[in-house]
Amino acid sequence: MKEIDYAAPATLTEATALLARKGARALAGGTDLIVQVRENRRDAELLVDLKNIAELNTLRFDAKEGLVLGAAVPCYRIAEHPDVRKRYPGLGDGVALIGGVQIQSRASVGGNLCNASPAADSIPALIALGASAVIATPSGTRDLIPVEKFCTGPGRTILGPGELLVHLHLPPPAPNSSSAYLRFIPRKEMDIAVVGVGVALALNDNRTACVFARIALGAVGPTPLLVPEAGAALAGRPLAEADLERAAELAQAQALPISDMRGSADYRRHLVGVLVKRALRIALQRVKGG
Amino acid sequence: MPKKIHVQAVINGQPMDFLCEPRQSLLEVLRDELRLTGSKEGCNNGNCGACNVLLDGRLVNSCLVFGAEVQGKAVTTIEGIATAQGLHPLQQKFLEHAALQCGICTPGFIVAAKALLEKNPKPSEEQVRHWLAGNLCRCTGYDKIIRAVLDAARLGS
Amino acid sequence: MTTSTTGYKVIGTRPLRHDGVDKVTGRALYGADVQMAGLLHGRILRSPIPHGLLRSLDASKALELPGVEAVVTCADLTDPGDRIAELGEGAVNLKHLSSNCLARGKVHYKGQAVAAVAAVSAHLAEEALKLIAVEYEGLPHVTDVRAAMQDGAPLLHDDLVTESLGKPTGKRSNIAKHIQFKKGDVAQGFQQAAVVIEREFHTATVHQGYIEPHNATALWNADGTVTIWCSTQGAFTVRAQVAELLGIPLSRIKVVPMEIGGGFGGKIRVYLEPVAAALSKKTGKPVKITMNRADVFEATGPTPGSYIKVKMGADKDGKLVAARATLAYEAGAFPGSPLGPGAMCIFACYDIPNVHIDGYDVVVNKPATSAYRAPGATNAAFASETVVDELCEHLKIDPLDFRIQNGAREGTRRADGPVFPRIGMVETAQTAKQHAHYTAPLGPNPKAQISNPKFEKAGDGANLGFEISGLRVPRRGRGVASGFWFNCGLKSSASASVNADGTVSLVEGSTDIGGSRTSIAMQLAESLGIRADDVRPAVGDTDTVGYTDVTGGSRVTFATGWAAYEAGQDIKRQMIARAALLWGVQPEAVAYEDGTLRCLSDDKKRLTFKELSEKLHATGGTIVGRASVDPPGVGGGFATHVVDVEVDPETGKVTVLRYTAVQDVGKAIHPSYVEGQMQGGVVQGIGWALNEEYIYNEQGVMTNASFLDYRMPTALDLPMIDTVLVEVANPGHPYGVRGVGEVPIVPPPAALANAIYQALGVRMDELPMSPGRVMAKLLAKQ
Amino acid sequence: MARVWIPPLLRDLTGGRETATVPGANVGELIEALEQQFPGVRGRLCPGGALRPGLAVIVDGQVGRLGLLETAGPDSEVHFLPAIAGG
Repeated sequence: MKEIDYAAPATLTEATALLARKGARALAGGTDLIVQVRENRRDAELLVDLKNIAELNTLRFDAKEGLVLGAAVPCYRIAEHPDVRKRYPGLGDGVALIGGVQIQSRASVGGNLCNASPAADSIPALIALGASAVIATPSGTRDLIPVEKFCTGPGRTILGPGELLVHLHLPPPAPNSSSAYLRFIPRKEMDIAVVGVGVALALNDNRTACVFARIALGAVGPTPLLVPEAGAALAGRPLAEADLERAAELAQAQALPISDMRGSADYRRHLVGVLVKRALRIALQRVKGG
Repeated sequence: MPKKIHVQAVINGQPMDFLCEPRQSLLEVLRDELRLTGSKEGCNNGNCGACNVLLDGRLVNSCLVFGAEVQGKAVTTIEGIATAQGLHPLQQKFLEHAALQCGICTPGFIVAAKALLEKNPKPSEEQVRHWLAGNLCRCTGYDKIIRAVLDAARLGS
Repeated sequence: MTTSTTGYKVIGTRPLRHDGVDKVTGRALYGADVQMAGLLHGRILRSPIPHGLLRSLDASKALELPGVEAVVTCADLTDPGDRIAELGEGAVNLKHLSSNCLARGKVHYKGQAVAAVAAVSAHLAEEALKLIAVEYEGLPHVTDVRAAMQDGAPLLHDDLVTESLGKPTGKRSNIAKHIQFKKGDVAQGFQQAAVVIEREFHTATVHQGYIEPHNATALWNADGTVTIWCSTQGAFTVRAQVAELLGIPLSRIKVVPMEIGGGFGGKIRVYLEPVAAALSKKTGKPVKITMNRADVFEATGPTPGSYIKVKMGADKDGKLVAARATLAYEAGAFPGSPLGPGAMCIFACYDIPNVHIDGYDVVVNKPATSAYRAPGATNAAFASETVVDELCEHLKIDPLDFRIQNGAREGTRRADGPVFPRIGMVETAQTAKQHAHYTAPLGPNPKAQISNPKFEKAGDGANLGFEISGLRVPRRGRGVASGFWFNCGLKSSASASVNADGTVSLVEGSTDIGGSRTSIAMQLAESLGIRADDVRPAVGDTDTVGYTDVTGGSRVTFATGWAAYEAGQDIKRQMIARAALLWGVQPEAVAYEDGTLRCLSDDKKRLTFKELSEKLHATGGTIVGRASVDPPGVGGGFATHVVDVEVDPETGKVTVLRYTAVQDVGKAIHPSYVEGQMQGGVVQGIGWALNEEYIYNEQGVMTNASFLDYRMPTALDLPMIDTVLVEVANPGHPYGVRGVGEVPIVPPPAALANAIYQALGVRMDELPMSPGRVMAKLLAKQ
Repeated sequence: MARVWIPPLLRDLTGGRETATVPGANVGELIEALEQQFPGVRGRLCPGGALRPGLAVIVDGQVGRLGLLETAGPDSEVHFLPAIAGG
């Protein structure tokens, strides 16, 4: 690895100032970044360790405010958080799937988002759940960006020099709603998603029809993709098998898979259909079961 | 020569000071600076678990932590598992069950299993397998490792 | 020689391994743990292209970097010329070996070593690599065995012509060698067949996947002697290879085998050792080189990808009448795939009157392949055992009955000619058939289980189960397959000295890759009638123990164990002489039984081994037993495996539910380590079967050179692996030992393919049977 | 007289003969005797005076350890096969 510098600021102000320097990169859990720098896949001159900043370590739920998820909160805290498991199970699904226990101790959802892998396991669920990214800028302002607009390409985000993801905000869940995230990997652990699917849906009061649904796909495009048509097709429907099939077909149509060592484009498109239906069934069960 | 930074940490219960370059991983610091070579490098990218240590009690891959990041923290390595009173039950059970062949992954497995039993003293086989999925062993097929951990858990009760 | 499987006191027990405490406490020293004053760190510059000429190399900028002490290239190794040397386990072309350590004018695969740097830190050495300017002239490449065999394929070597047992073909080709075996008359044989099945198979390149990357530390001392500390399966073969590559006498080199973190055949050829030595010569300081994981995948020897065509026929009674096979194995960049053993194993489980086998060793632009656990046999068995399963299906014969009927047994003539001695093939099939696993119901497909579907482990929803009707659920199948491996004998040495406290210090020459110190010590203990714990075993370096071949070929417990046994006999003779001296009788009047010496003429005169040990100094000094053996009597190993799988028919993902491995192990010295060999072999076979493969892009670059994307099985991917040890004693060994380490990797891919067929009705003909491939087959069928 | 199995790829020199019974107390002598009957065999089996690299001699089912010096009995069966190296 080439020579680098390391700083561990305690405040956001210091952090944004450091991050404005040339070659500066934010370091949270480091489980992606350290490997990328080591293998010359990302350049860095200065690593700004964000784990000492209190605001980035916040994790709290409030029935009115929703969920505030600090960018540096490690996965295990999120996956084990009772409000996440109960109210945002799709996020819990995705976060729990990021790496093994060792990675869970370090990796953060903020890092997972900023790494901007198309296959990131937390992002489709965040998108489906309508999450927004709260960004600190060097001038001290806060920007709010829907997560589906945060990634701009493989490994690229909208963050500019000196800008920093502070936390993610998830709105309070609607009544009769739930969510799910599934991914397909060849093994049972320790793999990158061949396809990931996050869904969130809400039913009407007597739970006979869908009020709204959001579906997002991972690993089938340059960024995680929101597929609005697939979700929209479920609105007003009873979510019978034929409805799920229709949503799956629409999602497949909007997927932009490529062939690589993790799977062919055809196989990925096939999996989108399978996983959309499975994820919807799980979310549906979660609404009905709880 | 590259710039070094001064880090204070508690290593296996012992307060220690060390100097490291910012680019040096905790694994490199342990092995090359502190001569604690029990933590092994198998992949250097977080996929094999051979370098597992406990960082403030949580299981991590020391190849994915910078030495600089452990300032003020406590690190437990394989060298800190046995005591003057003898082997840890996991170490004893690994021996009794022949849960190692070449032994290169063994330190990582023992550290990981220790973290498991501290969190969940009575894990099921499935829970042991899930917890240890981040540790690769190429010799044993895992069978005897899983049995050793389950047996150590029984012993712990 | 009398060989029995019973009546032992030490053999067959399960003592704790002697090196165990060091290995569970992190104290055991492996190659990368070597530290010494003034140590420099070496790193290797590797070719970014799969095929090309090395036009120029300029290291001047690298040498200017402060902290960089030396750069070496092939010019720093001796030019060995186009020579073939016998280096312990097999013949090696030195020109190829040298080019594989540091390329000589040409690169033949992406990742091939081109130059090396020594610097005061590993990071600095890495930085220096970027400052070495290399000019390549790229050439077209070929990475597939069949493409490489075609006329007009890019040729890897200007001087390579097909060798056909010395018959000159004169034609330049990537086909390095043609081999052939014939028995009977296949054309006539197939005419007697009621059912004939012919299929083609492809298998991907796979890696041994040991967790410890290669490493070597070398010190070229001022007196011209070289010491090398490394991770190797054979210290003596390292010494021989390094001597040839550096052009110095053997006696100037000492190789110290450190503890080794797995090898499985991949740590026999040298990669780093001569380079570290050359860097040490230039700098006058010790130099340590370690590979990273990508280097291990891209630049050490995996086992070949292959193309295999198999045709087998059986008559209406289910008797095999003829078999034909063509095997083409990828040697990688240089000739030398394990084609011979593959071709010799492909039909070895069966008694077939008419056989014709052709084999081709083919160079491609991939790393030079090396041995991997039963080299060549797993590819071959995947093909033949899948065809056997299809024959059984057509004949409506139980696949284990078919193996019992057709299995090779004592007196069966192999396709390659020799006749089998006492072997246990049929016994493994019979035992598998009687095993509870084989008759257990496969179980219904999982019922709709409305357990809490939260945070499901696999994360793909396959096993959640739903009440929704019409949903396809995972399907189950069971498969069986058998396998054969020759095992090896080769040379081993041991010496053992008796200590005054009644213990024995044993020095043996086999690097201990999986508990073999203990299984060797147990054989010495058995021969002396003392406890396993009273033998203190150590692995010697090349200066402290006699020549010993590699830890490979499942030979260590067999051959080095035999050396220990012989050393024990040597000690016994000397102990008897001492007792005779003490008692004033002739040695013939002293009996040695169960660790006690007894005077035949005076029953009151008895000395235990320990009591006599205390008297050695007073009766002429220490006793040292020694032995060097090159034993005949190698016993081949057979295995029959049964596996249950569940396949998600919507994704093609295969889950192994239950696995039982039955194996003829001769006599299990330490049953736990025999079981461990079987379980480990099975799981490597499962990985090979389901997900492991080298994936190349169009640029000839491996795209998955990491543990993340190479996808070896994790603990979560597997059930317990049940083992059944069938003990058909090897009549050729004092304790009936057969090698056990290799054959368990042979059956799994075929067993899994056969189980997948039962689950889904599709025949898999390509490895790995990864979810995408299974799904593609399934979709093609629908 | 030992019975030598002619490797299929050498049968161009033996007119298709699969085996030959030849005199000789060891493998070297057997090859010499073969050479008398089938000129060219020696050069193909042992170029340069030793067994071809990668080739093993099997006498009565056992891998020969002495190369051309491996003894063969009057009723021995001799094969020339690829050498086995394990993993």
